[in-house]
Amino acid sequence: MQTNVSVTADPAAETTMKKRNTLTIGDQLKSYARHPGAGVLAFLTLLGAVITFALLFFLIGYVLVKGIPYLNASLFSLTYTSENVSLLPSLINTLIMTLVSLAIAAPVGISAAIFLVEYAKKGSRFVKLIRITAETLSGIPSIVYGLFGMLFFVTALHWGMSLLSGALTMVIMVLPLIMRTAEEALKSVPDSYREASFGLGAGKLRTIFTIVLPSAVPGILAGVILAIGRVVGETAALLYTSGTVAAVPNSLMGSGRTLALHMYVLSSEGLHVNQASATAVVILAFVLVINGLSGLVARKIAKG
Amino acid sequence: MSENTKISIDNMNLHYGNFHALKGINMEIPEKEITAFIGPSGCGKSTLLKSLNRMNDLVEGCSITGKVELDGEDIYGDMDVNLLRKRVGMVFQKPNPFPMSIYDNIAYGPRTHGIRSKAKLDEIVEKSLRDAAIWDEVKDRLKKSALGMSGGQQQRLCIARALAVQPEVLLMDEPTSALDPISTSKIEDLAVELKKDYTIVMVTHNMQQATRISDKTAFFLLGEVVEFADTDKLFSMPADKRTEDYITGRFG
Amino acid sequence: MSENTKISIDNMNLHYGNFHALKGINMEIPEKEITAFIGPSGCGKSTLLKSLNRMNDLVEGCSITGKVELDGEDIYGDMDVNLLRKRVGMVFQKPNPFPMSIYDNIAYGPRTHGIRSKAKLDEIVEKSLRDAAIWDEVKDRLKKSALGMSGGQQQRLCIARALAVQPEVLLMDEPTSALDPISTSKIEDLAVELKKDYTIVMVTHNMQQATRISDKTAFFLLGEVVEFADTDKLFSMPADKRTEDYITGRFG
Amino acid sequence: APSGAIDVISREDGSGTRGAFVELFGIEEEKDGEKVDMTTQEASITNNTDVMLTTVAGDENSIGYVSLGSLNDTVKAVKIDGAEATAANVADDTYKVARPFNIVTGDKLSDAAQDFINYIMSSDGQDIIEKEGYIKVDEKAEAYKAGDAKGKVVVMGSSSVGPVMEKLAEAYQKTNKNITVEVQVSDSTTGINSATEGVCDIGMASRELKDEETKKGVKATEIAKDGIAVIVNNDNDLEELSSDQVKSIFTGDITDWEDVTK
Amino acid sequence: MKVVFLIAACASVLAVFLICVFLFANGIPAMGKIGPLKFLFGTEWRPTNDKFGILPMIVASIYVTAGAILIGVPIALFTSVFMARYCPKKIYKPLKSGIELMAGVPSIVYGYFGLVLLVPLIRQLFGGTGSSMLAACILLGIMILPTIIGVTESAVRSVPESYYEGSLALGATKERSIFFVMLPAAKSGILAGVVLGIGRAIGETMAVIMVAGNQPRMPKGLLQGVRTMTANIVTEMGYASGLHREALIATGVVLFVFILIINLSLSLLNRRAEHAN
Ligand SMILES: Nc1ncnc2c1ncn2[C@@H]1O[C@H](COP(=O)(O)OP(=O)(O)OP(=O)(O)O)[C@@H](O)[C@H]1O
Ligand SMILES: Nc1ncnc2c1ncn2[C@@H]1O[C@H](COP(=O)(O)OP(=O)(O)OP(=O)(O)O)[C@@H](O)[C@H]1O
Ligand SMILES: [Mg+2]
Ligand SMILES: [Mg+2]
Ligand SMILES: O=P([O-])([O-])[O-]
Repeated sequence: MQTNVSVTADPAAETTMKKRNTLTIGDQLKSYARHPGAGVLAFLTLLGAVITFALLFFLIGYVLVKGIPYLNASLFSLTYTSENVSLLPSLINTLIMTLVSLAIAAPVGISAAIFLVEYAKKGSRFVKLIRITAETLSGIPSIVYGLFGMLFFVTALHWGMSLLSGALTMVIMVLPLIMRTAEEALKSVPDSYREASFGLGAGKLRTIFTIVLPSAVPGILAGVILAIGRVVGETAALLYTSGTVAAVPNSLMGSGRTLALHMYVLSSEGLHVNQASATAVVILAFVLVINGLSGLVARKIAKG
Repeated sequence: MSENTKISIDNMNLHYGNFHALKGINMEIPEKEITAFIGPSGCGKSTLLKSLNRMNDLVEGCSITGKVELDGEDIYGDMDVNLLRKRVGMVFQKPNPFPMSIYDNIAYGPRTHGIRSKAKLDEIVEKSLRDAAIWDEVKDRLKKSALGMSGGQQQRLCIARALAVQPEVLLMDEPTSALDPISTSKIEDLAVELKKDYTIVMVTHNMQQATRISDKTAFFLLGEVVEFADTDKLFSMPADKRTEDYITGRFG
Repeated sequence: MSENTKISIDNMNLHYGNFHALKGINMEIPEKEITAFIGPSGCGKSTLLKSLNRMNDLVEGCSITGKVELDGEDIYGDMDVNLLRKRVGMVFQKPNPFPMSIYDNIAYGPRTHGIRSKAKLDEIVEKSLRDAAIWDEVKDRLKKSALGMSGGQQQRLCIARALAVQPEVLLMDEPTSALDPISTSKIEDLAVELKKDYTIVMVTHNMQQATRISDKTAFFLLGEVVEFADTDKLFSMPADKRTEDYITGRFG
Repeated sequence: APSGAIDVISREDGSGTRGAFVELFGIEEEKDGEKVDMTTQEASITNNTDVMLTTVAGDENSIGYVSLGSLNDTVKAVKIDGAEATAANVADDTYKVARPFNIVTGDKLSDAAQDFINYIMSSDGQDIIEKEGYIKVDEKAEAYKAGDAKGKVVVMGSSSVGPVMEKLAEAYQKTNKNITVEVQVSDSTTGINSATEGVCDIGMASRELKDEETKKGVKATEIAKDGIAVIVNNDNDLEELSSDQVKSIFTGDITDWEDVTK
Repeated sequence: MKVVFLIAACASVLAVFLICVFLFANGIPAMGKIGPLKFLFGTEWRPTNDKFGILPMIVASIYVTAGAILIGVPIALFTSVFMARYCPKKIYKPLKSGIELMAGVPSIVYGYFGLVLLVPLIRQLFGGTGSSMLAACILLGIMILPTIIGVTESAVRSVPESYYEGSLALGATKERSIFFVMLPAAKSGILAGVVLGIGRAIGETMAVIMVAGNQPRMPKGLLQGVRTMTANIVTEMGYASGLHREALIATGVVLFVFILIINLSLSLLNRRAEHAN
């Protein structure tokens, strides 16, 4: 059996030959028949996904069907009146609110996560304290944030109902979310990256900012997107802090309603329900755009 | 196909996307012997090894043509891939213990294949760890995480884990590259021991190792098998100039 | 301390929590020579190596007593640890390229130390890759991710990356354990070449490698340095019975 | 007539709408000198007019109540003791179920705020209130005469009062360009507290002030009345209920539609 | 720089501290006035008659959250496994942004969705008003999906591929490799996701009050209405004054303590799991 193998492969034969290593659906099913446990798990996985996306589909469908017929130009008038119930000022306020609260919460949250993962001694009391408080924060209902924001920012600090009061309330609300996801993302960066960087004489900061953070961007971004979602969708906490004035204020110290609040106010007395439905469509579109943009930004950062 | 062929590879080609990584491979791997793959880095040793238990199925854009047969059965045909992998076990280049206890690492395979009895599992775990020459070092911390071990210890654990499912064929991708000479020679002894019952295919960058333990050796270059012959013959009278250049270190 | 000592280790002890991993180490590592660490798995070779550029600082529960001096300066004293690590570079046992392009991997070190000029970086990248014997394989895909390379390629990339900051001392932890003989001998040649300017400390499980290239060799056992001597002497006339047993393979 | 269990929908405790409703239908009892709200514990509770409307519009067996200003044709308002729920009937007292809309002010009122209040109480303001479906409090008010105040007026509070306040503010700002009015909508209590603490100039409340609130130095002024309509599903062919029937339904004494129609 | 990170990390502690001070200062006196036992274990909530027992709301919150977790966690877990390991590349992006979109839908939209589609469905299938504990559980189960999926998926993704390969090479099926090697390895991330989900479920208000019926009496069954603690606060805060208002803030205190307890016990659990390794 001394086979000195001839090596030349006939290119023609090669191209006509079938690729062998793809699993067809039939193969897959056969395999599940042999391993019923695996089949059940695969089925459940698929079922879970189907349920989730069917729900998503219904939800979006519901919003669109209810809202699209009432989308019209007057909803986008420059200023709000009780006749046109324009959502444009609220749209702009939402943008401001999202930007301001994330501009504060994201750096603070990510920095906190960096501290927990890169600096703090694993399992120290302090880390536990921070983690527990963060988790506690994430469980506090938004109405309580609202009451707190009203008593602290609005009344005690005399900022009045204002975008700033609202934004800071939102910061406290989304901080734990960003912290927790950023922490997970940082933890999942392999230590060998850190070792390699330290081994080259890079300092801790440089290692964190050039190696660890870029690798963690997708995870961090997931947290930021969740946070955006909460800010955009929040009503209860903003009702008492940013107020419901339907105009874009001159400064952060002025009051203004976000889209979700706009929708809430329009619908609560049952007077402008259709416009409220149309607003829901705009909120969805807004969230889509913001998510898309943050995806772009993340790709930029990850690239370099 | 000769009588004692365990795996036969017939005009096999493998592409990673457009990159032609294996070119027209023909090879008959004999049963209950040790076959070594040698060759410079990037020549496709690991790739061919992985094709023998279909681990390349996981690589996106990897496409294979030609035939690979195990005991005459086409492994890219009707065969259940999980059963194939039970029959054709594998040890990787980088040690990859699971993040579980040492015990659970070893017991994972047997449990997968339906063994539930505690006594039976205990027995398998001890035997596999002994065979992999690591029992004495870990017997007192079987319940500790496997991740706290040194590189060499981790790799021997992975070998033990592979042995625990009692495969027919054992594929090893530079299994001793992270080991010191003592563990290495233990593993080498073990391999020689195991070939009484098992067919072993081993990638190695260590020609001494190949000479020491393998029965047949295949020399790879740029995705081709340049020469496949009895180890003695290949190292003493290589038929191909390139093989000669390589084994005498006159290469590259 | 003799005249040409680069690193001097004085009664150094290291604990991982309660585990006494290094016991009373004394050693003078000569400048511009290659020092090899050999010994069975788990004996503390990697641990001592890492103490030389304070990589053990990262391990929680790791505590060190005694003194380590670089050019007579206590490295656990006032010295800036980043500067220390620039001066004492390191290549790890498992290849660990960054998840970036090949180019950026190499340029990372120089950039860290303040080199911004594109031309200069290009030059360093090419030189480092050439020195690590991998330039030809990657020159056409410098902008591709380093993670798509084979194990051996990745390790050579890591060596190139370490060379790019032009350290005074180069610590290598089994740097060739994932390499084929050709790359290995290139790296060995390179090491011999480099020792003209650099001090090299290398962990190896390969005694042949130690004999081939190192000037001095330290033999470790269970956290102790059993014998530290000129390589020729250690392998031909070991002073300690245990060393003899180990190098003749009569061990374990 | 519908059959089956009656689904009672009510507003939250302390709500102005509920307060008026409970009082006017006698769904409260005197116990130990205190009035106790006897609304059945089985009633679904909502704090949102639109949820009330949507629920009643969707559930054939339901009954609820909303402000007259929010009534629309997705639901049906039933006659009470023969009187239809219209603004006119509330104004001339034939339909008795109504509650006040109040504004709340502290003792230091800015000129601008005073001017805006003057407008609300003028015939111009009262006409707007009537046009929006609420009931005037002052039939014989005089026309508004602009003052010379300048500045910003912040109005804050009840979401029930909010819509009509918004109309008032818009009309007012057209006649008096020197003053901007900012309307913040949340709820009555927030309106009252904000006025007390000086966070806003004028608070809005759709309920009477509690004693403990007036003690802190704010006073309420009624600017309008709001009728409350008892509503059922459009498929419910019931047209009329007596106030006793409404009371029995909301106290839980009657739980089935069969018992209503006989 | 370490100091900067440290200060950032302290921000959350500071926030919790401030919220504590505010909550306790407003809520504790009310509990004193009502009587702590009467407040916590009273089964009657009739603010107009000075009866402030919140036991029904406590029980309801526990039921509803448990129900939501029971419904939401399995679906979310399977979905995240799907997203991380099964989803064809081509449809991954749209599905992913779909889930992100789901997280961005405001609660009131979910509320209306529940009110208009879910409540009538339950009414038709099971009778009753439809506004019920079941409706609340399902709706919350849906609302926590994106939160849990987001965190769990990235946890599953961060498990090294070598674990997966190692398992496959032993002849384990894809499913066994994922569910018995990768998921356990991702445990801490998954748990984090579930905790976030619980937080979201127990703290959600605007949607729940639209579908839960909000009767302030002891829960009577899946198809009967319930009032959660959050719903209690939100529904009545608008008109409450005096002791009533303080009692609502005290409800917030109880909620807060609840969340503390949940977090503490989960981190205990986590620590035990880590020790076991
Ligand atoms: N997943 C992949 N996608 C694309 N190319 C790959 C992939 N895996 C390997 N390759 C390429 O295929 C070739 C053969 O790789 P392989 O890992 O089989 O080499 P090897 O002989 O095992 O080398 P080494 O000794 O370094 O491990 C290399 O050029 C490598 O870059
Ligand atoms: N981070 C750590 N925590 C606790 N113990 C450790 C740690 N790292 C290594 N050890 C232990 O210290 C001892 C020495 O480990 P080290 O990695 O230095 O061995 P080595 O000689 O390099 O072995 P190998 O050849 O297998 O790499 C081993 O017993 C190992 O289990
Ligand atoms: Mg390989
Ligand atoms: Mg080592
Ligand atoms: O319900 P309100 O009138 O207080 O908003």
